[in-house]
Amino acid sequence: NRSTTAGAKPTVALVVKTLNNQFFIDMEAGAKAAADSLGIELLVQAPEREIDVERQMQIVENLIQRKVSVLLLVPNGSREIVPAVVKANAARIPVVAVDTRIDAAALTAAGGVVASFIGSDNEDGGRMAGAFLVERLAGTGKIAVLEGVPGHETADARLRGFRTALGRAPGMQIVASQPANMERDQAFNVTQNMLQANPGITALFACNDVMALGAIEAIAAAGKAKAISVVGFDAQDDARKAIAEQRMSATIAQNPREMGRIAVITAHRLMQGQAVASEQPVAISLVK
Amino acid sequence: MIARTTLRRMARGREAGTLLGLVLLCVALWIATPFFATTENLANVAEQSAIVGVIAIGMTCVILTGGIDLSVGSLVALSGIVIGVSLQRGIPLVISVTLGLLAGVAAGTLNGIMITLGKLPPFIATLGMMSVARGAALMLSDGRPISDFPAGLRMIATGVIAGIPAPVLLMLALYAFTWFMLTRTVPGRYFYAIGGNEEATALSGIDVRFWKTAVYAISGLSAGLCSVLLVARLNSAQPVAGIGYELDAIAAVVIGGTSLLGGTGSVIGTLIGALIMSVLRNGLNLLGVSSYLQQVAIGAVIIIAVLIDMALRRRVQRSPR
Amino acid sequence: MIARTTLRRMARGREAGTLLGLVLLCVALWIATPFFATTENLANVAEQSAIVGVIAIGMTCVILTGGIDLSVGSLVALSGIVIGVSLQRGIPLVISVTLGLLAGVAAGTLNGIMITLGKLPPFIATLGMMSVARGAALMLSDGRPISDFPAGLRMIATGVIAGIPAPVLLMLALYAFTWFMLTRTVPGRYFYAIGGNEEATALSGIDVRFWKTAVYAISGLSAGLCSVLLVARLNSAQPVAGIGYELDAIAAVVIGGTSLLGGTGSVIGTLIGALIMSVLRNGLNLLGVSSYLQQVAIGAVIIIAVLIDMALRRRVQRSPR
Amino acid sequence: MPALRMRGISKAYPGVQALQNVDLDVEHGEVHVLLGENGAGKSTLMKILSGGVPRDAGTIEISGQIATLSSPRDARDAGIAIIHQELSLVPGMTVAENISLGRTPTRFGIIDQRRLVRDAAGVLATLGADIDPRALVGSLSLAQQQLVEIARALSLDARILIMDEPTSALTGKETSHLFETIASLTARGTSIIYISHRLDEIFTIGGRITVLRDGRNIATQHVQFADRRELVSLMADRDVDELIPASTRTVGPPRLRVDGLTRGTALRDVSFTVHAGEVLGIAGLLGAGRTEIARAVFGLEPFDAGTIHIDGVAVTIRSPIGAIAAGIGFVTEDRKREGLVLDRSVCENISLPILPSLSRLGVVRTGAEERTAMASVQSLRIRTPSVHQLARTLSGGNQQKVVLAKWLATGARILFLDEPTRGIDAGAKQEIYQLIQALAADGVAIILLSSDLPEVLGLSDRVLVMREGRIAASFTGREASAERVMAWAVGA
Ligand SMILES: Nc1ncnc2c1ncn2[C@@H]1O[C@H](COP(=O)(O)OP(=O)(O)OP(=O)(O)O)[C@@H](O)[C@H]1O
Ligand SMILES: Nc1ncnc2c1ncn2[C@@H]1O[C@H](COP(=O)(O)OP(=O)(O)OP(=O)(O)O)[C@@H](O)[C@H]1O
Ligand SMILES: [Mg+2]
Ligand SMILES: [Mg+2]
Repeated sequence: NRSTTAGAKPTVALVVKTLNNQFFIDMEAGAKAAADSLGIELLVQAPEREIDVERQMQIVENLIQRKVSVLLLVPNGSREIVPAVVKANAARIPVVAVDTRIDAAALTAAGGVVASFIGSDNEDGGRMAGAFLVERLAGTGKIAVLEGVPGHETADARLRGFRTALGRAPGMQIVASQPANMERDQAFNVTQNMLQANPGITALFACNDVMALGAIEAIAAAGKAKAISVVGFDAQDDARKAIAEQRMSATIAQNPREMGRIAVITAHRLMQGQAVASEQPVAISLVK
Repeated sequence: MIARTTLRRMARGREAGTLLGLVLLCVALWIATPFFATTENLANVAEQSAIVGVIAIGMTCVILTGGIDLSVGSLVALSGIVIGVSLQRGIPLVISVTLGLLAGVAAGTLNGIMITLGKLPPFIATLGMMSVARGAALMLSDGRPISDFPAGLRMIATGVIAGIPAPVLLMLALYAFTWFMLTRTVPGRYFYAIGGNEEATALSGIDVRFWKTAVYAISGLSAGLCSVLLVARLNSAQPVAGIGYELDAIAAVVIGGTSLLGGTGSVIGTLIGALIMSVLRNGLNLLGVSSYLQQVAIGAVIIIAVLIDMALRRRVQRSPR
Repeated sequence: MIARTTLRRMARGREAGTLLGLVLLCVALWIATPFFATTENLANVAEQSAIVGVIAIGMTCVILTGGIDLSVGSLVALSGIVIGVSLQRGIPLVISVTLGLLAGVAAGTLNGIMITLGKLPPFIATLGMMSVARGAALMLSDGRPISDFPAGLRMIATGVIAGIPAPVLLMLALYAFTWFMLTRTVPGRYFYAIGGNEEATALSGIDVRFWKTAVYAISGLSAGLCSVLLVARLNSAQPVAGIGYELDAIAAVVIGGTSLLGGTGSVIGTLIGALIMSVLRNGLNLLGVSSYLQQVAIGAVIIIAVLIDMALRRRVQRSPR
Repeated sequence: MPALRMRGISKAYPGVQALQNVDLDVEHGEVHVLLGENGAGKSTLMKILSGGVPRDAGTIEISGQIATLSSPRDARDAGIAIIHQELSLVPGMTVAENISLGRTPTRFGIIDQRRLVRDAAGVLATLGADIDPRALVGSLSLAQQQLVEIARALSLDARILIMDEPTSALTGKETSHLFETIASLTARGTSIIYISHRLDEIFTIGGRITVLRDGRNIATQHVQFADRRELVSLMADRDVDELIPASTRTVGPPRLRVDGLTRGTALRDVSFTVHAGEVLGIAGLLGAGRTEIARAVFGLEPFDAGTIHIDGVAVTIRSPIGAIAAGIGFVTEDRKREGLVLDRSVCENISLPILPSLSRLGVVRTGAEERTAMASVQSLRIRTPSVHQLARTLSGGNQQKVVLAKWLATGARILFLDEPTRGIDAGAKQEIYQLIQALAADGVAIILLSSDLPEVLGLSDRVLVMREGRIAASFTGREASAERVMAWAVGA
């Protein structure tokens, strides 16, 4: 049986999208803290690239071989990861989805189950950011958008939300929307170029703080810091600092630490054979 | 007879070094963790090696001719999307898959034409194609993944024949075929000849342009086959699939002892190289190594594997023929 | 005299093709959008080309010797993090920056040693280093970016001298220096000779191992310099910085007409190549081209630029001098 | 009707009119000799005939039919085969595969290994070359590779067989075998176009002779009515004294002493001494080990046993750097692989080993560099539009001269010359012989490794004969004769 092969401590695996991203590092920190207090051994693994769902699938498969007790999973692809979840179920390892949902339809179709979902909705966050700008600019403005990696779900969800929010205010028009691949230096260049093409820009929304921080450097370099309000996403430390220094207007906080903490506690309950709620929402908030 | 020559070649040290590297790695992991040497896990590793393993086949042929193909990663995405879109349009499975493979072959052929007629360096032609094909895949799919494929396709990933996962069988079959093609048939020998001395090959009346174009078409085909495996595995075709696969494939080829200058190497070495890569990743996961340390380890092992290989080959070469 | 030879070389078509490509591109954009040909925007483009432009300098030297360096992207991240960590530890700016540059040089030297003493193919040695250095950068920084650097450092990015942005001046100075080094000094000649025929060069009593190691050290240094620019520009050192820079740099070098086989090419061509890349990206942003189409366009232009270059060079070679 | 009729062939390369309105007729079963100095255009003409290089103008008829010959394949289908002057083999493949390249025998699409090897062994046998058809070409010595190249051309059994300096790296034994083969081919009606700078060969096999100079026809005549001296002056457009000038040198103190040099089976207990101002000739058959000596002393190959003294002082040389520092120079036998950086200029090739001395604070003094190069180009009569011409574009012979120039520029006091006149025309040979004499006269110790026996005998103060890595015999220049040397070389 599992407990003997897995050694003294029960092992819980947390597989995130990538550990090159502050968001998941914070999630890891929250989870580690909880794990230590509960005396759980926590394995944290992630592919090098945030969009690499195949590699994430391999990691899950390998951790199933490792016979972990519970799998906490932040899927890189909410449908693509389903076969891996099914494999975990087959190995009688409970799966908990964190931050990003696992596609319900696909999961049931494949006969898989998820013990619980912990997280908040990116589309909501996008809507929140949009609403903030509508209010701040009193319903009229020229908006620039920094998209994420083309075809990348999280960023797309945030963008969808943002667009729906602006849809309600006819005076707000998106004059430029360009990808900067979630990278700071690309965001810098793209912003610089967008400012050239659209001198009248009054606000900028970036699908994550990394890009937002690149953007404010470019805007400052163009001497338009006063004229343009920048909104990011993720509420990274740097972003919070920038907001405090009024170089940036707002960002959306998803509180990854909390997600990590709740995830590990959930794992603990599952190991104890206790029931867990199938939905554990984590508060999302606007930081300004 | 075939077996004998293979053995002789191995003894001559072309694959021996790589094989030793793989064995050492396995032994180390076998000692380090109880989870590695289970039949289940080994099957799991083999299955995971199939994806890169299949592209590495075409890459081996390309590199043997002295070329390189950076576009395979994007071509995996492109032909996957073509399959997905065709199925959405209600085209039958078999035809859709054929279309997907054709997309890979067409893009590969285009690479070949740019290189032979356009006289472009392979690195540049395929770097361009890498970007173009990625863009095309994104446009075809509006950047969204395409999901839910018929069970028939899924079988390719999930099927098990005689206890061996279908992807592994497919990979092995392709390797066996390619090995035969490279060592026992005329086109195979032409690939070696072109890589060894293109001018001399042309002077002996061989249509170098044709065969070089063919080799990139083959690479496109193997990218297409890889994407079939991937789509079946993920039950989804993604426009962002396959990013960075080209480097993994090239690493597998070179770890396998094929020279980037062309003319020398073998596809069997490539298979071993691909296995080394996935055994390593598997082991690091089983050991629960931090994902930062993993990157360091992977880089280090690539280097060490080739170092061993080189050292061994020099030793063999020195000893009198 | 120096100027004359440059002109002669250009006339001989080594850079002419690339230059023509750049001019055509600029004219097209000038017609297509009013925002392109503004002094401010042109300054931007030049500034944006500095980042990749600087790594491409070291890459040119490496490729001239017939090698390649895939690790530069990761080295940019590593030396940036070294600078950041040192500053956090309260080490004075100048020393911190020196440490950052040294980190680049050390890693580059290690590349060189693996290639010369270890006899590793450059592709593999630097592919391994690419992964190792990235992992190291992530470990040093716990994966978190390091922010808020002293104004002194920021000046490197923000400073403007005689109306020209400081990064552009730095880049131009480095190019001028390298051009001189390659064409007028002994080491430069050795780099060309090694790339042209390593064996003959060794037989002529040149310490090929030393000079090959040196060239990778140079590449590491230029990665370090690039990271200084990047850190100053973003006011942040990131462990994930520089991903994919190696391909951009190599593209710039080859678009600039340097042969990946080594032995022929020029750093001036590389500068033009780097400019083509950033003019293109800038133009696509100004035109507001869809993100997917952008990738297609970038790939296509890389290919077309080199096609023009090749065609022109052949023409020039045919006509008697 | 002749087997081949070429009319008004012209070809221009950047800066050079390689061929201008050249005619050539070859009869069935004739050995037609092409003569000309380096750069006269012989190889270019033959490359055009074999479809390797497009012609600017001119027509070609083969047994009366107009032939386009736009590709190597065309030429082969028209029954034309060529032995290239510069070896064109695939090093990574076996001898057999190289010989059958492009015509690999197959059964049901699968390569017929047995027939492949059998056929190859057959052709090699007719040449009396004992080379394992399964050996990798890259592992063969230059001479062995040349035999493979010849075998490949023979295996095509063509109607017109072009031989561009086939013997340049061969010794007497293989050469005579080749001539027997040629005789039997012509008997069967095969026409042969033969290019060589070794005039005595021409008189043994030649039918008619066509002389080219600067890409133009100069004369065509039958070999019986030709005399050596006349031919040479026709080629050179000036009188050339073919006799090797008698040397009036005083041999100085020992400069290089090698004792018991041993390396595996390639070198076995080799000992010799060269004095200042002495020319030491070393003769031997293929693979006898001559090149190996040079490579070992020059620090390219580690050796198992043996000591080296220079000017009486024991030295250990681990690399060419050490060798050059010790005043040793080495003109290698394979100019393409070991001699030249083909894509750099003549000037840069010559200055390569001495760059530091031509530079100030690491900056090359281009003026001084060009002067050095120009001086060599003149003194060695190197045919090139300018010193900035790429080495690649020079004719074979002129490339060889550039290699020589490089080593002379280093001012080495001990000079290994491995096949120094390989592929070099009579006039240039003369100049090189005089050069060797002159160098010896001002005290350079010269070790001459050559397969050209007259050259060895004519130039050397002493002659060593090598066999299977051993020094089999030693003669003073006076004692040495072709018969005796060959007798010892073959071990009879
Ligand atoms: N690829 C090339 N590019 C430019 N010039 C060339 C090229 N090949 C030959 N030439 C020039 O054409 C002329 C004829 O060269 P070719 O090789 O035919 O001379 P050759 O008679 O064979 O001399 P050798 O006896 O030394 O072989 C020479 O001046 C040479 O420099
Ligand atoms: N590049 C090489 N690789 C392996 N073996 C070689 C090589 N060159 C020569 N040999 C072998 O070394 C021995 C001596 O060859 P070497 O070239 O010194 O003979 P040589 O007297 O110079 O004759 P030649 O130079 O005309 O071939 C022979 O057995 C030969 O086969
Ligand atoms: Mg010739
Ligand atoms: Mg020799």
